[in-house]
Amino acid sequence: MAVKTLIEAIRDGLREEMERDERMIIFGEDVGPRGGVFGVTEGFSKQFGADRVIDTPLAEALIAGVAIGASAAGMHPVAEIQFADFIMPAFDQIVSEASRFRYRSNNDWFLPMVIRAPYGGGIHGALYHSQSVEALFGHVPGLIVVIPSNPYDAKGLLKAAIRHPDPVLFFEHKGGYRLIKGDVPDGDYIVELGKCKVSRAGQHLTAVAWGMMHYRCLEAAEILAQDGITVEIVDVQTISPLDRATILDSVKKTGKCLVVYEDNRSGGWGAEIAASVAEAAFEYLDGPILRVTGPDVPAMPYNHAQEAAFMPNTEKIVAAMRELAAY
Amino acid sequence: MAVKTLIEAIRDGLREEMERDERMIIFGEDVGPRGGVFGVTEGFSKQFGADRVIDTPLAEALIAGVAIGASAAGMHPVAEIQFADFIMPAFDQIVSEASRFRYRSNNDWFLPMVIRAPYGGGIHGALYHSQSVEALFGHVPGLIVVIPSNPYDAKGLLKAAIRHPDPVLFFEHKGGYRLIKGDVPDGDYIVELGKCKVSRAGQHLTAVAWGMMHYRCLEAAEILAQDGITVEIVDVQTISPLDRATILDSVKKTGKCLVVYEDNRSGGWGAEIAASVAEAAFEYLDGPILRVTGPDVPAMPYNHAQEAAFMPNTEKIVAAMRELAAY
Amino acid sequence: MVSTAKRHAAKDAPAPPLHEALGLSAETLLDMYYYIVLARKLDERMWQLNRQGKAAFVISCQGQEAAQIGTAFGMAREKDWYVPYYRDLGLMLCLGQTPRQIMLSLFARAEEPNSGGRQMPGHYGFHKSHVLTTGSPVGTQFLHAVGVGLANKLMRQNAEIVAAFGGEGATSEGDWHEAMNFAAIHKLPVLFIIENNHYAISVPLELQVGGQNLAARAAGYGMPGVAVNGLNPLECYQAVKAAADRARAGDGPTLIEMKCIRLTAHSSDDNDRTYRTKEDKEADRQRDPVAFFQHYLHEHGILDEAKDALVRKRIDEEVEDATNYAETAPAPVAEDLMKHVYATPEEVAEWRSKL
Amino acid sequence: MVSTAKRHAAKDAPAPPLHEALGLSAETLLDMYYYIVLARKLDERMWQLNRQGKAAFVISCQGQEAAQIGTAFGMAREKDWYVPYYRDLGLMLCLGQTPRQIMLSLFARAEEPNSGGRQMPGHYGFHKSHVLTTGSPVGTQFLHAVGVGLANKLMRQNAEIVAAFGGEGATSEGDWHEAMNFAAIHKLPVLFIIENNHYAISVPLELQVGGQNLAARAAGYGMPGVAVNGLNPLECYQAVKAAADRARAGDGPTLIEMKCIRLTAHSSDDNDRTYRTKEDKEADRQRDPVAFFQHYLHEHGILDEAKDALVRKRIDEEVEDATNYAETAPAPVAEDLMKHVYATPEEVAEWRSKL
Ligand SMILES: Cc1ncc(C[n+]2csc(CCOP(=O)(O)OP(=O)(O)O)c2C)c(N)n1
Ligand SMILES: Cc1ncc(C[n+]2csc(CCOP(=O)(O)OP(=O)(O)O)c2C)c(N)n1
Ligand SMILES: [Mg+2]
Ligand SMILES: [Mg+2]
Repeated sequence: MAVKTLIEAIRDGLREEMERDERMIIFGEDVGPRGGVFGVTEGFSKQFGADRVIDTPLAEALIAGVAIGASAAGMHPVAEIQFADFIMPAFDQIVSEASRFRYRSNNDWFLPMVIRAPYGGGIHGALYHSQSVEALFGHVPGLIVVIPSNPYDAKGLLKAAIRHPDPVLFFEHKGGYRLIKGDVPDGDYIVELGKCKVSRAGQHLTAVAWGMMHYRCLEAAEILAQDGITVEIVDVQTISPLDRATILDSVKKTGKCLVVYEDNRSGGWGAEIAASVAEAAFEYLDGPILRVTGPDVPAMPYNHAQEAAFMPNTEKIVAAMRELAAY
Repeated sequence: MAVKTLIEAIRDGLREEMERDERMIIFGEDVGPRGGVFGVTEGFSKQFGADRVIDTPLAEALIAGVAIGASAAGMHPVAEIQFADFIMPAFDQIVSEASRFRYRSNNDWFLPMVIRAPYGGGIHGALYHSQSVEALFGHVPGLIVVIPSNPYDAKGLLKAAIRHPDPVLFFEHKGGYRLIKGDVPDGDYIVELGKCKVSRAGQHLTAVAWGMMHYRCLEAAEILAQDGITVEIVDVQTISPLDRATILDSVKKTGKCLVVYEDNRSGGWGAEIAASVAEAAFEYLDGPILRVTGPDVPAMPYNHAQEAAFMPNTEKIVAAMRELAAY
Repeated sequence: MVSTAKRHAAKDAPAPPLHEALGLSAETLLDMYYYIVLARKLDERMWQLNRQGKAAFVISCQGQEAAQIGTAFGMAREKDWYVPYYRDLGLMLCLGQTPRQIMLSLFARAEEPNSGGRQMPGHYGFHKSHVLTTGSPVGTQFLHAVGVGLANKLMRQNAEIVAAFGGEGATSEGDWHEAMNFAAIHKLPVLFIIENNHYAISVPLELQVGGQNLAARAAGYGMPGVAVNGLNPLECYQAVKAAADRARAGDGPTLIEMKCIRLTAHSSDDNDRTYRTKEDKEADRQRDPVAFFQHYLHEHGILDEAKDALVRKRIDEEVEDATNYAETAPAPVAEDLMKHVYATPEEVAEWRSKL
Repeated sequence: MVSTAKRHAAKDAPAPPLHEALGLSAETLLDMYYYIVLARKLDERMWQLNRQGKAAFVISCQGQEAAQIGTAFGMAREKDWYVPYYRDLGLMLCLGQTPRQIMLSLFARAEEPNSGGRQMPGHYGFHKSHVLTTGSPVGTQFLHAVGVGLANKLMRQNAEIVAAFGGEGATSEGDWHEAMNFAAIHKLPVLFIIENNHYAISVPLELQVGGQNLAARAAGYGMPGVAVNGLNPLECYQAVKAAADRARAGDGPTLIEMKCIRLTAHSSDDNDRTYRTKEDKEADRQRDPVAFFQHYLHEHGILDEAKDALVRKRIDEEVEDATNYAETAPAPVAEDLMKHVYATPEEVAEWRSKL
């Protein structure tokens, strides 16, 4: 057991899996000697060699398409897209191809592959180094979409993803890489995919979030606790397929639901969560289903004032929690 | 005034705009002498010449990217993607580029361009000629997404789209091309973008839908009317930016909301509509917000039995309406 | 290296027929002929069934049989890998799909091997013959093939190679370029087989391919590129065999452009009246690859009327049997709609247990 | 056609210096020199400001100034179109962005012309000089340029042409291939300028470009391709001028590979220690294009110590003024976050009224 940052836990998980499974390869832009632009694969090129840690050309469709072919032919590729914002050129390969190998072949083919990408803003990355993309892929059946909120779960979920026979998209909040710390046991363990987790128990309302916004919700809950308002927090963890039961159980208990996400408001993944609650827990609701989200502008501007205005933060979350608690 | 099919109205609108505006060009795969695989641009190549009706290579990113550059340089391109399913290779150009020219340039640049594509299933098109894609683009600020439900609005909305200075995605239900008929006045008229429309007045519940599902809702409403249950139907028309006011007004009146869409259930555009209602009209709701949607499988299988099982149809809509009315 | 003596000999004597130069036995040639005729006759029957309203959709291999069968024979069929496209009926027959399986797929029957009736005909996928599952999006397959090539290089030292197939239109997609580039950089054992039938639905080569010379594109990637007559199975075999040998030796990928013709409309949903002239189509019909090879075999005394009649009779019977079998085979059931979106918990557990 | 007499003369006399052969006046050469030094000095100042913690992000043109300025001078600056990329500071200066505007962008100030402080430095866009707005995604710009080329051909009969810029890494994206193909098919007036600095962040040319010869790729599209020394502005000017003339004459696109060097890390966020050796970097420093051109001008008596000092003094003052002006200029306000996602109703009405 040791305290690690989010990025350390992810690096440990990747390294342990590379040591365990010689069919696993890592590839992407600058993942080799450079160790990735965030340093996630630092030292991997030396340890595992250029055959297993491959610097690809600057082509995301290639990264996804090669992952598909390599996994179909027996390897266990873990690809990196340098920034989630740049996964768009690979959209067709992921959405039209990777997601469907099993379904369209009637179970004759399947793809044990993982695509990792750092997402999220508030790090002065401007329009194209700040985005959340989970809603685009959560909408696509056949893909498993995971966003860890802390080091312990990140390592366990990543190992589960690498050992899963279907394609997994694994998004890591780059702002959390060094900010979010926590206890991580040494060695091998798995955190199962497909489950939401109640990360904090409470009575007065339920807050549903993931990734960095989950971290902000914990901060907000601390603040409300001082006024005797207890917030139950559901860490979604696996965006899709979505574990509605855990969310619904919590909302049925508290009668109130707040959904928090960093992505643009309209059509963000929290919309699906709100819709699911409005559909299946209506009788239990004592108040509207509120959302704290990024606004509907293309993405976060570079300048500080507008970037700060875009980001959902603890303050905005606290305000929404108070409003909802007051119902 | 004459009765026309959906495809005729769209063809008329395109032709009239081509005649009006010599800066307008049409391009895409097989739109030339072939007149498009559905015949939308039949005869255009002859009438307007190969310079204004251009057969592109088989490359959707090219189609979108060239539309961006050509409109930036003064033309008014109306591009066709042969099937909405095949818009995915153009995802990066549309989502990362077209949607942001105005915002990222702080209003120095903007793009008067339209991308048309036939969408939707139930026509035996299998996994890749049946999909609905509006949720993917509705989520992207900077894009205007339109889906007409009938010939009259289709022609007017298309003209509004062609005369709008921002990028518009215009999705046409291929199953409705020849099925959906209606009165269409000759000559020029515009139906404004950005507005939902109450297409049928009712008291007992509100059904929100677009495209082919709007047509099915009208059929379902007829059936319920025989039992004295009156359904108010909101035709969304412009998917994004979404006119929430019209939807909320109707739901506040009826107290009940059903959302119907053909797309995969999780994260479909109806989720945003349900979430918006649960957030802003909660006090008025007398029942859960129900959804009738396609299931969470990659897309519609080719064989009849599974295709039929996938498609939301009048029968399924009627059942949901009755359930909701009973609250 | 050809010895001087040999070269002199070559000067005097007339060049031997290609099949001899290639060392192909009469038996192999007749085997090729069988597949070429079988592909054609199955294809023709599909169109009949479509016109009779029994089959909703047909997409043809007519005009590309020689390219496909020549290619199949140039590969190591028992172990190599394939990422075909929707016209590759001839290839799939050589890779072990039976006429019954082809017809089951036409009728979208439950036991249809490509997709259990979930996909349109021509959307091949056949794990047991190393044929990846294919969808409708054009061009994506080249990157899948390159991924297979990477696995074949890293895990199998190029002992198994992979062939990717597509039309000339597919080369316009960015994926094709990205695949060519990566295969070249890493010298992957990949054959890029372009079946250039000069049309992409209605779009002619001039509007599809800048420079109109696909084989010439290979040089830009530092990769060999060859153009062959796609109507002659032996020329296709020759080019594929040479490229396959190089790939297995670790010398990397090859682009092979096979110049073919399209003898039908794009598909049963298409009508080529608006974009092809009678003359254009008639000229193609004069160059039918099936007739060409039949003539070649007769000319070289490998086939005679009697033998030919026997082959065709056998094929007619197989096509008849396949049609009857498939027409009455059970259709998929609605209850299975939700199956195989993801692995079941049991499938996940089993997978993990094998890691 | 060179006459025999001329050829003989050429044989005897030593070749004239390139600028004379190109007919470039001393004035023009000094103009070029001014921009080259200005670009370098602005760039160096940005790094200082970054190290002082005053500027969050810097991405450099160092090593590519000659390519950019040579290109700008080969175009018709007052009317042609441009789709640059983030290193094209030298180009933008030639196209009329002032040092103040460059520094405003570094500090993300409200009046910054590219994006009003919404985008990172280097994300150019300048409508009044026909410079399209550019984002971060690498490779998309080539298709935009081709679209501009289509408009220039159809609406302006090639009187205005367009240049697209990118690094060698950008050519790996499918968009680049799709753009090359379409430009070739329609003979569009487009120049593809590849500033090959041999690295894409850390990825070297060998792992980026199959065949490692970008200019050679043009032939595959039936398009001329040339490789020039990107450290010599005159060679770049020469190639661009020739390509621009051909484009204006309706003879279509050209690919120009300019072999450059990268004198800094990829950006202020990068550290090249892990992937570049001291020797590699030192070797590049010996080939500095600014020093090269300075030496060239001295050698040919166009520049002397005194003149040089004057130019540099003027530039130092401009850089100083720009820095001071930008540092104190007002930042964007949060209230403007929601502006310009879509045209306002008024803007739509105005647009319609002009149709
Ligand atoms: C990405 C994508 N875009 C468009 C289509 C529609 N489409 C199917 S086949 C085809 C033409 C393909 O031409 P080519 O590659 O030459 O193959 P051919 O059919 O001529 O053998 C088109 C445009 C598609 N299936 N996928
Ligand atoms: C689509 C996309 N993928 C990845 C990135 C991250 N990225 C920014 S610059 C760069 C390297 C570009 O190399 P090159 O094209 O050679 O240009 P250079 O920086 O060397 O001038 C990368 C990988 C990006 N901006 N866009
Ligand atoms: Mg073709
Ligand atoms: Mg570079």
